[in-house]
Amino acid sequence: MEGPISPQFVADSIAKHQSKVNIGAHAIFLGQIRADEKEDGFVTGIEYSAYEEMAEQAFHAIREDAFSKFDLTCMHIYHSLGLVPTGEVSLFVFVSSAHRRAAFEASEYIVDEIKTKVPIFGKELVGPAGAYVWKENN
Amino acid sequence: MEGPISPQFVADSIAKHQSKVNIGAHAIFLGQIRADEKEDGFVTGIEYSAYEEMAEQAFHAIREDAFSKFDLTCMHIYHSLGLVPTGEVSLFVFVSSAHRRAAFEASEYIVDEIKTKVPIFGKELVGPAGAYVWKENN
Amino acid sequence: MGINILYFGMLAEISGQANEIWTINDGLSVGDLKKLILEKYPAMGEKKFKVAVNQQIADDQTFVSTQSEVALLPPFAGG
Amino acid sequence: MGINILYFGMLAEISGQANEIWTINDGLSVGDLKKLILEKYPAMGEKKFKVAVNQQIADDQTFVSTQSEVALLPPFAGG
Repeated sequence: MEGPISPQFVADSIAKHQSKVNIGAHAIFLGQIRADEKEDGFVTGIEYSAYEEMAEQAFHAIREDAFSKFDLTCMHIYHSLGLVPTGEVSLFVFVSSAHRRAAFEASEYIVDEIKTKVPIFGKELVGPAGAYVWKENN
Repeated sequence: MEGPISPQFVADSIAKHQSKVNIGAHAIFLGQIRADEKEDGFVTGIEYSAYEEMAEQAFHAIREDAFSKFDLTCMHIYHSLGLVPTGEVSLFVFVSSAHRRAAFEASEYIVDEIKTKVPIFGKELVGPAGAYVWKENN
Repeated sequence: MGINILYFGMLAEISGQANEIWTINDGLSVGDLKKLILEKYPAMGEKKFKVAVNQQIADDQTFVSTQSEVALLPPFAGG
Repeated sequence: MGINILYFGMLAEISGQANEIWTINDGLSVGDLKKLILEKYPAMGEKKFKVAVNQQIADDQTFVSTQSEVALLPPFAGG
């Protein structure tokens, strides 16, 4: 999705699951942009871009894989493209299950997979003068 | 808190953390009431009660313990008292950290601790005729 | 001398009340107290419960005094 | 014969463009192609990157054809 993921969007997603009465546990992960200090100042935001077709395929594969590995009722993954300012949310992973263990395990697994397998690129904007560094997951 | 925890309450909690620019990861757990099938019908809700002073102490101890075990920026725990209908949320655990690993580990740990150490009692209301069973964590 | 005993959940249903003042002798242990309680409320014998003394889970060897707050806690159900 | 090469992130900065049609011979491997690319853009030699062929990460032995979509991917930064 374009730009930051709002708290309201998260609330609406939660509300949509209240009719699914076989769900006992939701695990939500939110990735928020930190104001890390770099050589030229503090990070003010990240400009995300992606190899979009391949990213869609990668998200789809992660989804299939997670449903086969864990006993989940629902799974939703949203990642921002474009500019996400410091303090705002760029990743929203929402998994739901009858019992908590599957939700916890799937949440951590999916976030790890996204970080390593989805071709999303990030330019960390640094300080007021237009400096930037390319972000790199490790 | 009295009654269900609303999606809006979760959204407001997330929004309050957007000024904390050292946070990189939020892990949120929501416990939702399932319509489990019992002998007399389906669960329609849970009526929670607590030994309130002891529960407060237990939450406080879990909080201190989790802050000492995990590298967390923030932690908030909310549990409903009174009636929570099926499909609504009775537990909201919200932990935030610079990096995701601490947030994931703390979230699971805290939920496990709440289930075993906090004197909260739950009457599962079953079917339309006023039947109920006492819930028991395992 | 009186000691305040709190009942929760299904145990409050059995006793028919949320708390009750018991007259006890000094030097009573939690184990002794449980015996007295089960004599008065035999139905509690079929239930699992823990005893908290002053809001701490106590074992049978813990002594209670008239200053103690004693609570009978059925299985927890939070979450 | 033309093959479409996509550049992303810092690699697009170095090439100055998001994609480029290259004329290649048949039977070229990803390893061969990387050598050609680094000859044209020596600055890419200092960067870590992976090559995707038809949206799958490919190793140096993978062959590319003129139907292939080839992408040069710098380190991922999602999350």
